[in-house]
Amino acid sequence: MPDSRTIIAHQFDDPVQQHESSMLGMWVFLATEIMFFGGLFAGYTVYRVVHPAAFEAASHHLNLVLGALNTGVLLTSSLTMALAVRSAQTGKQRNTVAFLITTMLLGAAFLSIKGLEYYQKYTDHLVPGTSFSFPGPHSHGAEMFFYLYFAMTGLHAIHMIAGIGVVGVIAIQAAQGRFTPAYYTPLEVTGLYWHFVDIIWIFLFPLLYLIGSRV
Amino acid sequence: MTSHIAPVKLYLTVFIALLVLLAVTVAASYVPLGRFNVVIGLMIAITKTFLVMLFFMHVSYSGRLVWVYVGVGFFWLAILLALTMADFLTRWWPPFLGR
Amino acid sequence: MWRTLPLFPEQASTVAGAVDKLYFFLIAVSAFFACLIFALIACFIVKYRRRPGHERAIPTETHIGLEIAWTGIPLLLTVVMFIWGAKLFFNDYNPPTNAMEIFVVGKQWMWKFQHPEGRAEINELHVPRGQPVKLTMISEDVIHDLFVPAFRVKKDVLPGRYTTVWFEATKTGSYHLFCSQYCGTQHSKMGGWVDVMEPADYARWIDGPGVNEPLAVAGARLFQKFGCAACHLPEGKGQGPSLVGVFGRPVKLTSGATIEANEDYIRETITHPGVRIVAGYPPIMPTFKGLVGEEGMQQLIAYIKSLGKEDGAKNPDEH
Amino acid sequence: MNTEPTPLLPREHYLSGQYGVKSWLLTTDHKRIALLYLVSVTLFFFLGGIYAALIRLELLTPYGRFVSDENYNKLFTMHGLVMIFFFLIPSIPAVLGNFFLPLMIGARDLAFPKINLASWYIYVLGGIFTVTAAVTGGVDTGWTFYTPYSSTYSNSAVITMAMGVFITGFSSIFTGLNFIVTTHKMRAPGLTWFRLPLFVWALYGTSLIMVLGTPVLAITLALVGLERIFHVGIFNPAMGGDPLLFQHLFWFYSHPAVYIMILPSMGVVSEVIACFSRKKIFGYKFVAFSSLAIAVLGFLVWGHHMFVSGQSVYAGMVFSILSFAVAIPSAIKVFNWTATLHKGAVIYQTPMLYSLGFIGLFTIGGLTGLFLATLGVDVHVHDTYFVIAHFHYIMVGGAVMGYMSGLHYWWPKITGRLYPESWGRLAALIIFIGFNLTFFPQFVLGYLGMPRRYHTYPPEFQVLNVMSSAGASILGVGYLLPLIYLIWSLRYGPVAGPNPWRATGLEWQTSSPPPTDNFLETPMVADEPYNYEDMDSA
Repeated sequence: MPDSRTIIAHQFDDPVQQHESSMLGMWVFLATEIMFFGGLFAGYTVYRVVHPAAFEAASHHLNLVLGALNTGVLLTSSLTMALAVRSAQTGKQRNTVAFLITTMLLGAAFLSIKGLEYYQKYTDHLVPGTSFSFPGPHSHGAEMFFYLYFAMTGLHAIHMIAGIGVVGVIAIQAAQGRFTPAYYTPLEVTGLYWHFVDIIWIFLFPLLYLIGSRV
Repeated sequence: MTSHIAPVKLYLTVFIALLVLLAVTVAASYVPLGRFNVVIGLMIAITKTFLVMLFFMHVSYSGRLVWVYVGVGFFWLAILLALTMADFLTRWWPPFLGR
Repeated sequence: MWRTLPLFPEQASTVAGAVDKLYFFLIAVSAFFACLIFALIACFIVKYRRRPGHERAIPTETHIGLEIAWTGIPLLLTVVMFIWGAKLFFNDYNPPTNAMEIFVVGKQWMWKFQHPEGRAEINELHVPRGQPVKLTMISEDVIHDLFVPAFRVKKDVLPGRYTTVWFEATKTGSYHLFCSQYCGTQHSKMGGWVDVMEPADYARWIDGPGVNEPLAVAGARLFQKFGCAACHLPEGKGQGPSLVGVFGRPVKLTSGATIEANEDYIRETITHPGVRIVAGYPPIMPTFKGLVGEEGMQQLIAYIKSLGKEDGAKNPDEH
Repeated sequence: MNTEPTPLLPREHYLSGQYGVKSWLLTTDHKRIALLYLVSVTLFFFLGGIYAALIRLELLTPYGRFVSDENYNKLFTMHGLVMIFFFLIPSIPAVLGNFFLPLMIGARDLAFPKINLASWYIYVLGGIFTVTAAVTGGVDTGWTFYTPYSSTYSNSAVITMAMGVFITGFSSIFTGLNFIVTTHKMRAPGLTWFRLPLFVWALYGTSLIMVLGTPVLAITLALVGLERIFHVGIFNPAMGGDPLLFQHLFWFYSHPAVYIMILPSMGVVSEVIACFSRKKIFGYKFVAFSSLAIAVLGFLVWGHHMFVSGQSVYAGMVFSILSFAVAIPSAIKVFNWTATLHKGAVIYQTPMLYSLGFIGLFTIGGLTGLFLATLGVDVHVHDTYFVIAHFHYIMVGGAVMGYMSGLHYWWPKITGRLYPESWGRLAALIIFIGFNLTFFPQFVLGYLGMPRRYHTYPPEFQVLNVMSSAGASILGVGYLLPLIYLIWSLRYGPVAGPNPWRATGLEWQTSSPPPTDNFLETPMVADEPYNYEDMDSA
C-alpha cells in the first residue's frame, strides 16, 4: 500500500501508524474543543435556568429565518467537505479541489449571514453594554442572553474563520497533487475539524433561536 | 488508512435527513409544547450530531479508540454541566430557601 | 506562654466543641495511618537495606486480600467522616427559629453591622451570650467572608445575594473577626472583634447612646417615601399584593411557580420588579434599582417582616 | 555500584553533532525540547522562589512593615501563578515526561514532534506575558482570579496575566495530546498496556486531565478578560450574573490541576521505589489503575473549594463525598509502595531518599486533605493557613520531591554523567527538614484561624510564623544546592554508562546520553516491568 508519494515522518514505522496517530490526535483535540465550548455551554445552562422567561423573550428577538438558513448552509458545507474527502479517497483530484472551494464559499456565506445578524442586533440595541435596551421587565436576563449569544456564536465564528483558512491551505495542497488515495490524512483531519464546527452550530441553533415556542 | 469508501448516495441520504430534521426542529418551535420544546430541540440536535459523526466523520468505520475519545469528550462535558447544575438547581430547595 | 504561642483556638460557641471533637477524630485517624506508614517504611528500609548477606530482594506476590483491605477500610472510615461532617454542616445552615437577626454589609474594607433595634456598628459586633444570632449578610462590592475562629463559623459574603451564618456564643469576651475571602488591598485589615456580653449587659448596650430608630420604623418611612404604600395596601385591594404576613411564606407567581418571600425575593422585586410577578397582579411596579442602597434594603425588609409580626398568630417565626 | 571498568560517553548522542543556537531553537527532538523546558521551568521555579522568600520575610513580623499591602498581595499572586502554571504543571510532564515517554515505550520520538516544539514556544510566549504583567505593575487578584474582584475591582495587570495563563494552557494541552497519541500508537512491539512502566500510566492520566480540563480554564479566563474590557459579562452580578459560576468553572480545571502536578510524581516514585528496592512493584495493576481513577475522580470534586461560598448545601454534600472517594486511589498507591519495600534490598541513593520523603510528606498532605473534605471541619479551616499547609505538602512535599527524585534518577541518562551522591543526599535531607519546619506550623496557625493572604496578622501568631520563615530559609538553601552540584556534574561528574542503577526499563537499554533516534534498533519487549528479582539473580 505505501505509495511512493506517501510521506512518513521519521518517528513512525509505517503509513498506517502515521495515519491512525493523526486521526486520534485530531479526535483528542476535538474532545478538548468540546470542553472549550463547554465552559460557555455551562454558563448558558445556568442562566437559562435562572432566567427562563428572559431567555425566552430574548430568543424571540433573534432572526429565525436567518438562523435556519445558516444551519442549512453549514449542513451543506459539511456535505461538500465529506465529498471532498471521498474524492480524495477515489483519487479524483479535480473534484477534491472543487468541493473544498465550495466548502469555503459556504463557510464564507455563513459568516456573511452571521455578520448581517450581528448588524441587526447592533441597530436594535441588543448588543450588551451601555447602549443595550430591551423592552419589558426582563432586561437584565435578556442582556445575559445576548451576552451569551455573542460569546457563543462569536467563538463559533472564530472557529469558522480558522476553518476556512485551513481548508484553503488544504485546497492548495490538493491542487498541487499532494494527496493520493494512499495519503490524504491532512485533508481527512481538516474534515473532522470542519464537521465538528458544524456540530457546535447544530447545538447553538436550537439553544439560542428556538427557546420556548414562537406562537 | 481508512480504506472504507462510503457511497455518494449515503452522503446524500444523510444530508437530506439532516435537512428534514432542520425543518422539523424549526416547525416544532411553532407548536407550544411547554418544556417539551427544549426536549425536542435537543433530541433533534443530538440525532443530527449522530448522523454527522457516524457518517460524515466516519466514526462508524473507525476503531474503538475513536469511539472512546468521542465518548470522553461528551462525558466530561456532562460532568461539567451535571455538577455545576447540582449547585444551581438545588440552591433554592426547601428547607434552605434562598440561603 | 500560650499568649505568645497559642496552639489551639478558644471554644466560644455551641458548635465549637462539636467541630473540635470531629477534628480530634480526624487527627486520631490520620495519626494512626501516618504512624503506621512511617513505622512500616522505617522498619522495612532498615531491616531490608541492601548489605552483605542481603544482596537481593525476596520476591513477594501481590496479595489481593491486602489490596481489598486497604481499599475497603479507608473507604469505610471516610464514610464515617462524611456523615459526621455533613451533620455539622447541616446544622450550620439551619439557624434556630428563635435566633435574633443582625444585618451585615461587607465592603472594601470594613464590616457594618446593623441591629434590628437600630444600633449600628463598624468592625465590631456586640452579641449576647446564650442567644442564637443569625447574620444576614451581603456585600457592596467583591466577595468577602465573615470568619470568627472562636465560633468555628465562616461564610462567604456575596454581592447581589444574601447569605446567612448563625452561632450561639457560650463565653463572654472579645474574639477575632476576620475577612477570610481575599478582597483586595487591605484584605488583612478588614476585621475586628466580636464582643460577647452577658444578656443584661447587652440589653443595656443596645439601648445605649447614639441609637437610631429601629430598623422597621426606618423601613416604614422609606415605604411611604418611595410610594410603595400607594399600591401595596394592607387588605390586598391595591394594585400590588398586600405585604402583610407575606414574609417567609410561599408566593404563587404568574409563571405558575411558587417562591418563598424571603430576603432575596424582596430584594429582587425591588431592583427587578418584572422578573417574578405575584399571580393576579399586573406588572406595573417600577424599578428602584439605584434608589435603594443596601441599608435601605435592610430597612424595607425589616419593615415587611414586621408586618408579619403584628399579625403574630399567623406567623410561625415569631419569638 | 559499578564493578565494570569506567564507562565512556558514547561517541554520538543527541547533544553531539549540532551545537548552534538554531539546532536548539528549531529542534524537534523530544530530548532537546525537554532540556529547553528544563531550563525554562528552572528559571520560573527560582523566580517563584524569590516571591516566596519575600512573602516569608514579610510574615516575620505581624505588622506589615517590609512591603506595602498592595505589593504583598502582588507577591503571593505572582508566587502562586508562576509556581503553578509555569513550574509545577509543566515540570515533570514537559521535562521528564517529554524526555522519557518515548524512551520508555521504545519510540523514536513523540507522535507529533513539531507540535511538541510549538508547545514550548507557546509556553515561552505565555511566560513573556507573565513577566510583562509582573513588571508592568503586577497582579493582585490571587492566583484564583476570583470575580468580581478580578473582573471589575482590581487595578492591576489582570488581562496581561490572564493572557499569559490562557496561552500557557495551550502548551499544556499540546503536551497532553502528544502523550496520549504517543502512548496509544507508538509502543514498541510486545509492550502491552500491562507491561508499561507506571510512569507512563501516570503520564497518561495526567494528559487526560490536561486535555480535558485546561480548555475550561482557558475559556473562563477569556470571559474574565472580556468582562474587564467591556464591563459586561456572565459573572457580573449587576447583569444578573453569578460570581459563583466563575468559581465552578475555575475549579473544574484547577482542582484536577492538582493531579496534573501530583500524578507524574507518583509515577516517578513508582519507578524509583521499585529500582532501589530491587523489587517488582507491589500491586502493579492497582497502582496503574489508581492513576486513571485519580484522573477521572479528580474531575468530580471541585466543589470542595466552595463549601462556604454560598453554594447549595446539597451540592456541598455531593462534592464532599466525592472528595473522600478520590482519597482512596491515593491511599492504594501509598500502601502499595510501602509493601514494595517489604523484603526488598533497599539502597539509599538520592532518588530513593527523595521518593521516601515524597511518601512521608504526601501521606501528611493527603490525610490533611480529609480534614478539608469533611464539611463541618472545612467550614472552620477553609481559606486559612491549614489549607496553605495542606496544599504545600501536596505540591511541594509531593510534586516537587517527586520531580527532584526523577531528576536525580534520570540525570545520568539525560547528561551521561552522575551527580555527586553525598551532596545529593545532603540536599535531600536539608529539603526534607526545611520543608517540614516551614509548613507544619502552618497547620497549627490555620486551625487557630489565621486566614490566608494576610499581609498583617494578630501578634499572637508571630512565633509560629517565625518558625515557618526560618524553615523557609533552610528550604531555600536545600533547593540551591542541587542547582549548583547538578551544573557542576555536567562537566566534572563521573561518566555514568548506560545503566548506572542497573534499572529495568527500555530507557536504560540505550546509551547515556541516548542517540538522537533513541535506539539503534527498535527494542522488543517480552517481559513484565520491574523484573528486578530476575535481573539481580542473573
